[in-house]
Amino acid sequence: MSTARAPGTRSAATTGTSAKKAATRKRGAKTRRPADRPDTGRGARRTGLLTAMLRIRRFEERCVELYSAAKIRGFVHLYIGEEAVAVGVNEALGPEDAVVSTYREHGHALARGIPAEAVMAEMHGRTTGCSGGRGGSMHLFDASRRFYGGNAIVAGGLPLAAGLALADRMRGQEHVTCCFFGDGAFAEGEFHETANLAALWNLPLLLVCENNLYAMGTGIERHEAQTDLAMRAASYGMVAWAVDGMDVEAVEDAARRATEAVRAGAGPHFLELRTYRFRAHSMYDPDRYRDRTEVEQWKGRDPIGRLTERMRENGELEDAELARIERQVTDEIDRAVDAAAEAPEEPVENLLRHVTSASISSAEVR
Amino acid sequence: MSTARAPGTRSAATTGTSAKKAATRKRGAKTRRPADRPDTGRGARRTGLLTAMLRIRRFEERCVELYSAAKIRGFVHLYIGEEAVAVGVNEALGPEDAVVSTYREHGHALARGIPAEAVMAEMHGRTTGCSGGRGGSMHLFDASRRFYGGNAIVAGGLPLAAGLALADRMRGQEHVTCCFFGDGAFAEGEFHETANLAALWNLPLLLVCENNLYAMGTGIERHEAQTDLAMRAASYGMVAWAVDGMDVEAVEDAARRATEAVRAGAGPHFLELRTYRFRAHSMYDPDRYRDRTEVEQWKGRDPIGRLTERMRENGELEDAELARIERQVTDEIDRAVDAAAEAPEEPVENLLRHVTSASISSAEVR
Amino acid sequence: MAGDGRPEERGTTYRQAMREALREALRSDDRVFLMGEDVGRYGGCFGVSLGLLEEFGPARVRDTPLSESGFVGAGIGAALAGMRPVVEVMTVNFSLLALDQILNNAATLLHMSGGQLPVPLVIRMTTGAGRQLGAQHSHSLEGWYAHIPGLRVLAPATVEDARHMLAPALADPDPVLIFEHVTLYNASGEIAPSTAPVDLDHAVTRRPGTDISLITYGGSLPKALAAADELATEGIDAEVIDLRTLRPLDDAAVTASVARTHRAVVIDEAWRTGSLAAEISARIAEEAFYELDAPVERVCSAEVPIPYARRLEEAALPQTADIVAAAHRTVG
Amino acid sequence: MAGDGRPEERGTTYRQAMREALREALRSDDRVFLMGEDVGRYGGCFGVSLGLLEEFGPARVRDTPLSESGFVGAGIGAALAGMRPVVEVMTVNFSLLALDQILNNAATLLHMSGGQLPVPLVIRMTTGAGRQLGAQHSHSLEGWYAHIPGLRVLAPATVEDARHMLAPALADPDPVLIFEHVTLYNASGEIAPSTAPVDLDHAVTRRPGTDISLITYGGSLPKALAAADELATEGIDAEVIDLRTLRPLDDAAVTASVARTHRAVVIDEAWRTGSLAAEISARIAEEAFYELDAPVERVCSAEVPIPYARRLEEAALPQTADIVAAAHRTVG
Ligand SMILES: Cc1ncc(C[n+]2csc(CCOP(=O)(O)OP(=O)(O)O)c2C)c(N)n1
Ligand SMILES: Cc1ncc(C[n+]2csc(CCOP(=O)(O)OP(=O)(O)O)c2C)c(N)n1
Ligand SMILES: [Mg+2]
Ligand SMILES: [Mg+2]
Repeated sequence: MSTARAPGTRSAATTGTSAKKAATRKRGAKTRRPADRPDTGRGARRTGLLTAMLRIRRFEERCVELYSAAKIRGFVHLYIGEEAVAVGVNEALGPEDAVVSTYREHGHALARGIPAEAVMAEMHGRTTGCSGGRGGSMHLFDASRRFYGGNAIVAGGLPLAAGLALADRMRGQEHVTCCFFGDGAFAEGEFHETANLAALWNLPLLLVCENNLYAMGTGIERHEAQTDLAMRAASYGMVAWAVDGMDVEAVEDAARRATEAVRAGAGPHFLELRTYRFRAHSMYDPDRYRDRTEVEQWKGRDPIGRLTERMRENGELEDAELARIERQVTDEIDRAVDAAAEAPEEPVENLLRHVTSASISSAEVR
Repeated sequence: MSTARAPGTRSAATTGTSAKKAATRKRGAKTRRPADRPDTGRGARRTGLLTAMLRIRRFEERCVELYSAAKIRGFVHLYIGEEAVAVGVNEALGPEDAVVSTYREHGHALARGIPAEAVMAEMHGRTTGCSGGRGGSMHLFDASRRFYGGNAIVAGGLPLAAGLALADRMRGQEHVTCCFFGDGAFAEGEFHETANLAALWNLPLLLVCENNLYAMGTGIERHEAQTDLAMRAASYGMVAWAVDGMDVEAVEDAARRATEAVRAGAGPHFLELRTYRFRAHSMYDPDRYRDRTEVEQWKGRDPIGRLTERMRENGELEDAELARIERQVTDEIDRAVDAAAEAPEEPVENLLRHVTSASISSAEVR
Repeated sequence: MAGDGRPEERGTTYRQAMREALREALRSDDRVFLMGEDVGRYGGCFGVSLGLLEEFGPARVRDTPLSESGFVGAGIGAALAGMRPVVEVMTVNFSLLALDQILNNAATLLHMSGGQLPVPLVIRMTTGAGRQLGAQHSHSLEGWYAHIPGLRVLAPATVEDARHMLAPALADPDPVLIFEHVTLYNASGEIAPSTAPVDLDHAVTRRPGTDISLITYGGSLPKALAAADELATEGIDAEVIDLRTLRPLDDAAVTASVARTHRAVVIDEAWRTGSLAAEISARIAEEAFYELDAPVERVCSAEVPIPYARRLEEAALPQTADIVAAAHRTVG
Repeated sequence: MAGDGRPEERGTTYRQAMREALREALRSDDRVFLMGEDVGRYGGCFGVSLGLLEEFGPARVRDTPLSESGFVGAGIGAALAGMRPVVEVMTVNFSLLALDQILNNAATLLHMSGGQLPVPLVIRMTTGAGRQLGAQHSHSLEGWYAHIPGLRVLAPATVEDARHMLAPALADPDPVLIFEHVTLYNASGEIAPSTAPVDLDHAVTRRPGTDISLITYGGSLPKALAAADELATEGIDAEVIDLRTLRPLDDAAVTASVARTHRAVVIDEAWRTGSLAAEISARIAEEAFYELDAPVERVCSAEVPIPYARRLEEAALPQTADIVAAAHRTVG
């Protein structure tokens, strides 16, 4: 983790800390750890991280198959390679915190705890989907988990996140709003308007920039004049760190520290997660703009592979255990796919439902 | 002049230089000095600067009278107090350079050499106005002087300026595009999108931020998280300097050096001119949000007063000479007002002219 | 200005009525807050919110930086989190910078989330021309907003509506846009002692009549009423319908009027092509085709960026004389 | 892909036709350049500009950062300075972020400057729904652009128009917007050997007929033609008018057709309220009122953010069956 500092910023004096050391001194972490994953030591925690990442990976691999089989349609953006970001950041968030995401959000949604079944059904356009089938891959929502979507306009979620944070603060609630967005979003005016608002008003906002080095086919050096995004965020006077986004524990550590600071009233924090997508931008993308060796190099840093190795080295993961996790995850996804296939579609008569809060089912669709 | 540096920027190593020293070593200045103001030494140059500032001051004072008399209507934003910026910057520009301005642009227009008569007629809504009477105070244009207006959408001129600069570069022309905007514009997304484009593409753009400490009634500390604007511009990797905007020679010096660098291909430069408007935001503004002593303090730094004093101290300005300049300027404005009052208005039949290049006068107005 | 909070009396201006409505909203619901450029210290660019900062403090009367997309989006987020924000975009001219947020988030989140995320947000802005502000500051784009499913769009045309539309707008669980015509702020009128909130689902007949229906809203209402007076002197009895709510449109009221009068003129300050007037005209033709004795007339702005010069601006905008002339064409 | 520059032959796709038009423009005028997100290295988000970067280099096929307002505004500035930019906004959905630049600068500078500053700019974007892309990626907002004085708005609906509309658009001294319907890119058709540029001032009759006028444009043209075929089997002879240019509208062509058929159905994928279809309907009522034997029908999208689920999306959009049904109502 490196700390960017620009003149006159309030950047915290955070020094590089190994993930291992940091993991032993998480303050207040317990209160925010989901009940189903008790703090039974490092091995168990890592198993949790691994399971969460594998769930996303296998889920999306299945999506590819289902897309080819035309069970899923629309635009689908895979998160494969970036799982450490969603999983690591989510560790730092509690159920009362809010999350705002992008169109590349399967990972965020699953890490947040939205059941694979609800996400899969959504992608099948079924009423049991987490958006009732109206959203699709790019528009996953779950109000009960304060998961505010799913935004297909690049940078469009950022102002919204500032507003959620503002409301929580005005109501005296110590929640954090976490907003994910890409390196490409950094060039949009909306990012800058939001960063200024957040820093000016000292909002409890965690800005999580998933810097995967590309905005569609445009490499960051061709879309950003200055590619050190953490430094640039720091120029707003907010704390900003660049973090290895391929190391789930490094992500978790940085996210915990940032979230705690935000929650304590230290104002918005910015995390630049250096990561990479292993697949194309979307299912439509022939991926002609990247060097194969670059892709292969990054695959060598696969966050799942790295955590697996680390656990093996430390005797925290047996082959049988890994197989069990794989089976568990696969079963979960199988069930999700089966359920989605059998779930009902919204009747066409209900087309106009939810246009306004008052609009009920109606046969008059035109 | 102070140089802002952020990590990783290409900021030039410019040191504070007294205006006097700088004035003696202007490179290439002669080629860009308007023909009617020959380089006959410091005194004569200062007389030119003084005349230009006085022209703007007296012009606008007359505007206030004419506004009260309902000869001028619409929104009118006065530049009084900020004259050193327009005049100083204009010294650095040649006739082939382009200028993009704001709604507070009488000063920019007059400094650029648009005759007072054309500006005054425009504000009277006459066909002899520099926009044919269709623009008014906020929309002054003069294609022959590459003065591209006059934009009433805050920050709306910035992308346009980047495009002018891009076109000049693509066509191999060594012109500079100079874009004026306020501190308030800095918060708009369009500023950031433009800054990124300009730095990324190394465009020949001079960004002139008139930091008068207020966006309408909102003080900069209440609209910017980080008020050191030059530092923030530097975070884009462009050279950025903060300059005393109440000292016309300091402005001229900084503008010359920046313009030369831009012209030489060093990419966009950013000048933050620290200045102040002595009058209210517009004719509608009761100016309730500023401390009277703050206003008075800044009036003590009146750029016209400061230059006058400096010239007197150096024996470069006699009372008679000042009186002569005042008379010259007043005559010019008198003539402009008289001409405007007598100039024709566009016949209503011509309402639809200039909607498209093909649209000619037409009686059918609805 | 009724700064002491006494119920307002005769002679209130539209500006004061809006302010009183805001004050009441801020007093009666602590989820309500006002946010926008210069709403606080400056008192609102048209003076609407003067005094509210002093009364409610900077957290609830919140000055924003110039960043329309940012603070409108923030209003949407705050609404999602349970607040009841009133966001002021100074004028419709600047609202284009926030249009993506309004269309793609405010209007769409409820449906896209399968009903999970209502956005109880009110956005106010001025609209219209007539003050020689030139091409970039004279737009009438409320018709664009009326195109968007999921929004409610209001146009208070009278002092009473200025006073009593905000409360029901804030009670609406979905986003509501309020367009205040720039020429109305100084209009004054009486406010009945009753404080009944306006019925946002229905148009209102401002003047009953039998010979022709003048259908309009917002800043054009005074012109339509003046035209009706003029027509009356010629023995033409015009009915004046104030749409009040531009989305959803009250078709029944329009159709019923046209069924009585058999003639209609629609007055709308937007550019004619693609105006809301086109929609009204199309609906009348669809729903009252066999009632019509003459083509529906539209009186709109000329298709030109509104010019600064006074006479050109006047010629570009719908005027009372234009309405009278259109009525003549319809009747004649 | 006709990468070798041979004149195209039978079986060209709409995508290839657009590309060929761009290639020709880039070859024949060095003031022309293409700019937008992913137009270069990626080859265009829908593959339209594939290969052009290699042929013309990064200065003339220019990838931009994600900053719609910034690069559209830059296109305007470049046009002012004598270039002939073709700016691609990936889709109409993102164009909202640039709408201020388009309305307040591109469309307005000429008039506001008293005729001094024409803006010879072409902006291309995709529009429309039908690919299950959900509420934020399925807009049909070309009607909004058709509201703006100073713009010319085009909707090429055929492969030939995709091929031959760009040249006259670039020859226009004023800003021109080209809307390419997302479902058309894979459409294929023949291009006549003649390279006559399209007449941008006139609508075109795609199918002559005598009983009813089906008036449409862009992505709805194939549906209207299919409906006409279906109606023909019932003995109803429908005329299909392709507006081609959405601003300025070719009133004469529409009126002439309606004067022959006395019945009209307007098909437009936008939401019904405030659609361009409303404008067409209003104009028909204004200009051919006494020719009409039945109310003008509109077939538009349901007033709902376009849902993802396939059947809901289909139900939301105008379909051939809806057009046939509307025709029946008109004729019946
Ligand atoms: C405003 C806007 N412009 C363009 C697009 C098309 N688009 C979708 S994703 C994308 C790239 C975004 O890159 P980044 O922010 O880095 O996120 P990533 O896809 O890499 O996760 C683009 C250009 C869009 N959805 N929204
Ligand atoms: C996009 C936009 N939002 C709001 C306004 C209204 N407005 C006009 S000037 C102004 C303040 C601008 O401040 P600044 O950029 O500092 O320039 P200054 O007026 O101080 O010269 C505001 C809010 C506008 N014209 N455009
Ligand atoms: Mg990216
Ligand atoms: Mg200012």
